[in-house]
Amino acid sequence: MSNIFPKWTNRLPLILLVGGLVAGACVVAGVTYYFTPKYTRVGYEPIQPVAFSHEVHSGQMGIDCRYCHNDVDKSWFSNIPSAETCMKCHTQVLADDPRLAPIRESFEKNKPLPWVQIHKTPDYVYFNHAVHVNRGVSCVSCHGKVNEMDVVKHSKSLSMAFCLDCHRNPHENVRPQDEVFNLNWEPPAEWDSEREGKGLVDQMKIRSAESCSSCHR
Amino acid sequence: MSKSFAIMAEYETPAEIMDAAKKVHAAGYEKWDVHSPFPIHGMDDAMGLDNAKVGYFTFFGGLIGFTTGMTMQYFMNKFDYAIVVGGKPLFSGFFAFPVSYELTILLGAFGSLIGMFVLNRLPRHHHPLLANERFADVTDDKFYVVIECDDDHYDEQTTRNLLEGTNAVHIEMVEGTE
Amino acid sequence: MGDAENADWNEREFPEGAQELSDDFSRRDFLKLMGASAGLAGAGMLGVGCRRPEEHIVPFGSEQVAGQDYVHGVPMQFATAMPTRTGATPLLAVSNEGRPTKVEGNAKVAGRSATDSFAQASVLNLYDPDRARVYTKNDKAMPGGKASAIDQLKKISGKTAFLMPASTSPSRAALIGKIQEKMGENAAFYVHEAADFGVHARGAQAAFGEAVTPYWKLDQAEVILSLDCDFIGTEEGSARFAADFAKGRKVAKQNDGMNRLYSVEALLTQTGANADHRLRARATAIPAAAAFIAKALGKAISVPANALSEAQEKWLAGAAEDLKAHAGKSLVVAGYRQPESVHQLAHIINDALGNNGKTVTFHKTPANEFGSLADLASDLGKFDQVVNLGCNPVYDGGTDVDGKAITEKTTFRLTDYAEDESHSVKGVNAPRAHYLESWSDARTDDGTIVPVQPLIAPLFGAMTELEVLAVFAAGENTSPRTGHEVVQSTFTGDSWERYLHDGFLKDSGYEEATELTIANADVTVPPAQAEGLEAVFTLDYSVGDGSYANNGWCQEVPDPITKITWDNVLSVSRQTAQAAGLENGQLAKVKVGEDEVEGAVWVQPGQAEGTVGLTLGYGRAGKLRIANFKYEGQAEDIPVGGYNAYAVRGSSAVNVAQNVSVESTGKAYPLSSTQEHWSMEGRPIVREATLKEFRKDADFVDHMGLGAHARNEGPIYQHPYKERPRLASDMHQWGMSIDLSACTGCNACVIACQSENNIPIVGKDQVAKGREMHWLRIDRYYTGRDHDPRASAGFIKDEGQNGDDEQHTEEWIDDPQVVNQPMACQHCENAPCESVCPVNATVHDEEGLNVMVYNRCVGTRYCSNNCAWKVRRFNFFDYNKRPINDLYGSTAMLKPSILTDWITSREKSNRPEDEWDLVKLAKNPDVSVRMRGVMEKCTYCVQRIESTKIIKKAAAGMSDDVQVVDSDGLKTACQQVCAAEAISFGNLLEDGSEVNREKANPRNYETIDFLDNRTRTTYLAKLRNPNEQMPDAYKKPFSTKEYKAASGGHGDDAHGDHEEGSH
Amino acid sequence: MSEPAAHSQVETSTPKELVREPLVLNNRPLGWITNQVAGIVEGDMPKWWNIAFGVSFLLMLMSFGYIGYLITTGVGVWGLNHPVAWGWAIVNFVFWIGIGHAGTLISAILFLLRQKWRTSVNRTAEAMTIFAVICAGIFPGIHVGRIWLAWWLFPLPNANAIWPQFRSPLLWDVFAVSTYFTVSLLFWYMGLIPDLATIRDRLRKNAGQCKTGLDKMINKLKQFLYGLFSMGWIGSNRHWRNYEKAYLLLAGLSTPLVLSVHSIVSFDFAVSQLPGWHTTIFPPYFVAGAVFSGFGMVLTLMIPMRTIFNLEEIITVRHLELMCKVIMATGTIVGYAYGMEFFIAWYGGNPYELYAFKNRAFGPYWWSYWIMISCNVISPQLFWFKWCRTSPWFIFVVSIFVNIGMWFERFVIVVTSLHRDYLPASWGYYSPTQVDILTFVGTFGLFMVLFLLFIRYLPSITIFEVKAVTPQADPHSVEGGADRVKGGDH
Repeated sequence: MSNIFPKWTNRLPLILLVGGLVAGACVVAGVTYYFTPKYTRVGYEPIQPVAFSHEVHSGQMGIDCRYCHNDVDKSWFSNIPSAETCMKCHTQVLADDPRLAPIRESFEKNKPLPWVQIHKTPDYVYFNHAVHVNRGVSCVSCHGKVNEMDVVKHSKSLSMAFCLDCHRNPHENVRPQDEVFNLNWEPPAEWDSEREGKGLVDQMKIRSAESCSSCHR
Repeated sequence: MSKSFAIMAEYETPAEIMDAAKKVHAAGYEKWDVHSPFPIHGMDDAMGLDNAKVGYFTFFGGLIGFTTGMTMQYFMNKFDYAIVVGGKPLFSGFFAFPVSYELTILLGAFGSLIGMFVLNRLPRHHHPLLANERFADVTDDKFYVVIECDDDHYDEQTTRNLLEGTNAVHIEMVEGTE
Repeated sequence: MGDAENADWNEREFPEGAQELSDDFSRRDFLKLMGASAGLAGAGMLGVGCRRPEEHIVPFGSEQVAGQDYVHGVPMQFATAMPTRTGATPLLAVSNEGRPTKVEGNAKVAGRSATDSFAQASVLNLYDPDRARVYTKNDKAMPGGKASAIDQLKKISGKTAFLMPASTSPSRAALIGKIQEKMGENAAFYVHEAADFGVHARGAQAAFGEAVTPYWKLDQAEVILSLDCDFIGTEEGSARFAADFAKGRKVAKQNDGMNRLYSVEALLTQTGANADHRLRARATAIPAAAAFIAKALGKAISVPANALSEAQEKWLAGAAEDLKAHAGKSLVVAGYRQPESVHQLAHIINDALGNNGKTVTFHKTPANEFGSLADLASDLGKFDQVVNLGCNPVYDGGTDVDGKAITEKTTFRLTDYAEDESHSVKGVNAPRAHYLESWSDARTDDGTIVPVQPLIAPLFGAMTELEVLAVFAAGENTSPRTGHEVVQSTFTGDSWERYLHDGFLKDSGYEEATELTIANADVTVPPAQAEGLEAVFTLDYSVGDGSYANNGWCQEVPDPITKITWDNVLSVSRQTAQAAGLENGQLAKVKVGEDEVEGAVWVQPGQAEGTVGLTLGYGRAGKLRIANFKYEGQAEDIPVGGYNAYAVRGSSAVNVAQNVSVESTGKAYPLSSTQEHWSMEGRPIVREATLKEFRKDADFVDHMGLGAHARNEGPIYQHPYKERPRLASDMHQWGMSIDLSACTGCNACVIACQSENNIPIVGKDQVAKGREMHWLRIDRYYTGRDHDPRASAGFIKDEGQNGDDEQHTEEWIDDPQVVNQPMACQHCENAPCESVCPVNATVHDEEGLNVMVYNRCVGTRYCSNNCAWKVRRFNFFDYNKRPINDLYGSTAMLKPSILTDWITSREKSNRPEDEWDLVKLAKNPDVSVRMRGVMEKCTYCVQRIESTKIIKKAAAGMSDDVQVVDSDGLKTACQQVCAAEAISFGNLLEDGSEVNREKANPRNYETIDFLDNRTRTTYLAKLRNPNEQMPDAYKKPFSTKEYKAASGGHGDDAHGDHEEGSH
Repeated sequence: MSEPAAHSQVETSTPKELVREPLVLNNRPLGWITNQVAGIVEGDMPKWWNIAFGVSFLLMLMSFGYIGYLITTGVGVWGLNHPVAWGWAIVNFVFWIGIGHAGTLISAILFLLRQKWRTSVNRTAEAMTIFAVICAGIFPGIHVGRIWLAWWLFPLPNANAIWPQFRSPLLWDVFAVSTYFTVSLLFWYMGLIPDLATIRDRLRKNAGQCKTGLDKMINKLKQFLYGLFSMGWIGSNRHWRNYEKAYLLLAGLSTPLVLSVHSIVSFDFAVSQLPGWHTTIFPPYFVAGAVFSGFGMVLTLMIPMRTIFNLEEIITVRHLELMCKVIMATGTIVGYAYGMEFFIAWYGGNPYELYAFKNRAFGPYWWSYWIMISCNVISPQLFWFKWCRTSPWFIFVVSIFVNIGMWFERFVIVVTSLHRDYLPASWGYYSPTQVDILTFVGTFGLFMVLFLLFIRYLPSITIFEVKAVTPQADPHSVEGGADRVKGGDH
């Protein structure tokens, strides 16, 4: 009457133990990457109703962000321009280019264009553009180098951890106010965030709070 | 005939097997063991075994538990994201103690169990004794002394004579490999 | 900002797929952009690799569509006004994304940002799903909306009667003048209001012989006698009266003066609750009381025999003495329920005391030349048709008036609701515009002309009163003017834009009449009814005359006196109840004459014997889902929505009725009240003292309560603010102080908080279960003279359907004192709720706020258990997205559609489609709307704090001028609306801030001080100003005596202070 | 019951009253013990087992149905309100956790105290612990408002970079209850290993008798399963040495664990600032109450089980009597604690505390208070009388009262302190709804389902431990064969 369990089963526990550890590590790594906004949001590049290129407008022609997003320094919401703003130039430039047909049609009929939203914080988060943009935080910190994007891409994770990093050490992301809309601005050589950055923070009395009431209410 | 694994003697009462064990131990065998349905008081000394080392696993398990508990709470509530809560300190031994205490016991318990399994080299689902007919009563009311053949003191005849000198009711060879 | 009505808001498609209103006829013409945070995205985890559903940002069609300075996301304020019966409340309405969400008082006009509770609740009436949405003719929908209604109006000819609600609008007067010119005899005008406040003007006219209206200045008076005049509660203009009265109650230093209020009344009203001396008298005995006072001041007035008891006469003599001692600095006021003769006597007494011109002035107001509803009913035969501009004669006309006949003859009616009592299938029914969507103007109580400016194009294309009258006033072939044109034409000031911007026309008040002399001094008062029951009809504190009955906020706000929600009651005194065999909380049949109605009995402390209080405004009929709210499992025989007091009331002139009988039907009636226990059990929660006691010992508050005994060696560990200073803000630490002397308990703050913070209503049965969601509640305790709380039954064993039943049977409630305490989150520095939350959902921020993070809360509810004040509110159900009359039934297990809806779109609600779209508009986008399973509480209006800080920081740019101080105008919603300015909130780090001044007052104390929670909300003890000579004088307020009795009689003056005042 | 034939020498001279009752009556041989206990598992169950299992299974499904309804609708389906935000769910949680503690006490503390009588009851008690903790574990899970986010209670890293808050006793609960469940499971499983091996070997022995193919296949499958879980146990004495040491260490760890778990459960109330909750007597008072209700449940289960499976000779009346003594002791401790709370409230001079306790006895919930007092303080005093301690049906009735009383004690603590605390304006009244009641009744179904499965598939008495305490196992006693060894040296 032989053994129920074959001989090799004696080595099984060791195999299971080691295998289990390795598999567990892989799952944890997978979840921490794939399940968090670092993956689910970054790289999101939807097709827009009109192939508007920031690279051309803001990069090459150097149009200031506030020309189209004119309320960014007045409200929590940075508005998307209506077709009328586009038509200020495009009545002359590329007046009959087929790619701009939806813009022209939207302008005549006052029917707004449904742009596809890329950067969106959850409903329970109250992000405010005005207080950041007026206080030395540039668009590039959160939206990345938009002036080099032909199609706008979700470049930063915009997760809570992302916001907290900046709120915890604002001196690394603060820049002089007049450089806020200059997306190509790099801190000059002798710029040391500990010295100049902290200097700006103290001078402007920046209190970027870590506490919940700054974003949640 | 396949190589036999060990010689096995069967006894009916704990006293008899205690006596047999003393004799086998006195004869200087190393790779042998006593099998009984329940732990027999005093058998360890009869077999000349020293104190069990499971305690070290438990101790280190508990130590790891306590340190993880304390450092986890310190890291989470004071170091990584310090939040003001209830006017209470960001970290204090008092409120951190219950969780660390529980982790000490948890990892201590795991330590003991894993220590026992590791030291006994269990789980071993395949063993020659498990295929032996008579050996099935070890978990009922019979007691067995098993001396492995590849013990250097083992000799076909002398070992059998030694066992016949005890009150063994039955002696037989156990077939199968390790 | 130009007038909103012309701007052609382009209809936007909400990215989240918000739906068009279900009715195909409705036209929704307003701006709704992304950002209305309608639902809380609950699910935290995403599937691997898949992204959030694609969403769209939709800009405007073109720039000028939005109007020059419209910035999406920045709320805008427009000056407007809410017309009331005898005037208007000037308002600043906050418009979020093109829709009004909150109203505040216009400080430039009224001198304060406060309003009454009705103004705050009026915003919800705009979004009432039961509003009329469709123009109908002979009960069939009439396509073409307003234009076709105007054509129908043009066809009207022959003798026409106009039935209109009361209004002080100059434009309306002008239009009426034109119509009278044009139609002459063919047009007759009648004004009807459920409660007739014209008695004040008629009384003054009778006394002085000139058409004048009294204008009380309570802040000038040191002694006030109220003859059944509830100037804090139901009188018109109560916000101004409460503000002026409260100025006299605030005492900062020991030698500050304080006014004194005497009140003679039948029911326990808010004014009686705040009185220093209160006399319970039958409503019919009050004219005799007025006569007694006049006689005591030497006037030749005859007092009806045996109308007043001997004790009452002693009380009145004492009051007269005090009035005489404060000649020129006192005031006697008569209430709207009292007959003209009492008002005449009041003016005579004020004249005798030399008060006229000092504490009361008189304005020349046009006499009222319109007939009443009774007049219309009597000469109805003369008219070919009736045009009804917004009255509801069938409901509140009264039994003497045949409302049905009037509606038969009505060919055109401006109707609030799709179907209410006076709905007639014949003729044209046009939706009536809410004041926030209509053009009009009005005059405040001192005559200033204020514009009523729409915030939004009419939701359902509704019409205003002026537009209807404009059709009749228009010339033969000229097209009728729009409301905007009418108002602009009657505007006589210099700059129309400034008039709209400021919200009033400078010095356009009534002309003041000086040198008034009493025309006829002999006044005969009606005799009192000594035996039998009398019925007193009163307006309701929550739903007014019934016009707010379908308003969820009003139905659910607890009545300031009875704390009952969703119902009205028959209030009787303890002895009357025992005599008539009435049980508390049982249905009883009231017979007045031959009309009868069934209502729930409520034994009311402080009510006069032999009187039954009937509250108007309930028992509505018609399709009104809130007024006739039926909760799940409501028994069939239980009447819905309270009883209709109008069914036993003759007409709007009848306020007191004789030969009344009440007998119990034995059936229980489920009343849902938010506070079931009356006694404070001798606990030093509300601490009181008399002015004399305060002058003797300024820190009397510190000798009360366990705090006085607990030695304070300080904590055994450092507060995290000190342990790591970076966690504490060095610029802002918020605090609040509530002055209990000034607070009158008027509920305006409760509704303002509900409107500002998107607090849902929960329904009658959920309130009965104790699940109302108000973040701010006003605790009203009764304290009895010589009442030892330990002996009273309330202490030992009482429970039952209406909470504590036995307290209704104890003597001490007959003549109680009332204390009010607004109670909300105290924002403790050592917050007990924070240390027990396992997931960091409620934590302390660096500015001293106890922050409740809705998206982090998992709902263990331990924080609510550990809060000593029990001010946290839990979303037991999804009160926002699920129908509140089907909370138990609307579950995915019974209705799988709920699950599929949730998966497809988080915004989709399970409430009836039309209800969800509209109710969502009233929400404030700056505050998250909470889902079920989440705890919520007062946040010190953190959204206002944050927006003020953000505005200041954005403006500061690179500079460091970022500290918010009082001058930045940061006010919490309750502080802003409080007429008595009892609530002060501000930055504790700004020395000299208003809140620091209040907290420096010696009367400052924490409610439960010995727990060392260190609350940021502290209270100023309540002071009473009794007159020793009065028979019902008291050396100590009753609550202090109860506190001494409950704590075994020890305390600082244990050596027995004997009471010399007799009972 | 015949007088046992011979005692081991050491006890012959002791007076009759002090003679210890033998732990296994009638001096049964080792083989008999194995047959008696393992026989239950091999034979097919009596008919009543299927009925009992069916009924319990239905109760369990009802409970899960109500839990589904609760989760999809909202916590409002319970009777909770402001101020009473905790109700039956938390009462049931503490009740079930309390019942669990007897198992650990018997297996760990009595092991350390060398109480030999524990051997025949400890496995059933430990099984009861694990099933009670399973029932208890349901309630903290379903009583939170948003159960789909309850994973935030565990210190797992997340994209929001925010951690749980360790000052909260609810978080201590998470660790305490999960540790308690895991350690009890380990302890129970370790005790099972030798007995699983016993069953494995018996299956191997009577594999031959299986006639039909199906019986053979079932026998092989059973052998595989029992074999798998017995970890290849062969009763080697070298293994016994480590096994005994590990068992001792686990018992040593479980004793402080059981005391700490119910102390932490009592911290849920003691750490708050409510009058009636914020008292330092709570930890010992709760632990005593837990042991008290735990032994109540052990007796409630053991007494019918020993008669149905005629194990009277292994679970003797002496065992029942000893357990009654423990109940009497812990019941008196609990009674003392009630009195002490009143005294401290009066002596402390804090009016809020004093009112809280007066309100318990005479307030709206007076009936629950007096049920608690009569069941917890008066009924155990009956065990002063020998007859009461030794007639099983009477003990069974009292054990039921004990658990009723302990449920009401938790109800009194949770609800009466919540419904009336500091501000009279926020006082309220709580009454349970049908969902409250039937979910709780359903958890008894779940408990019985698990317990019946345990009886069906696992040996309900630790065979090897019972054997170890019989005289036959003592190598120095006559029954142990001491006389057979020629010239055996002692």
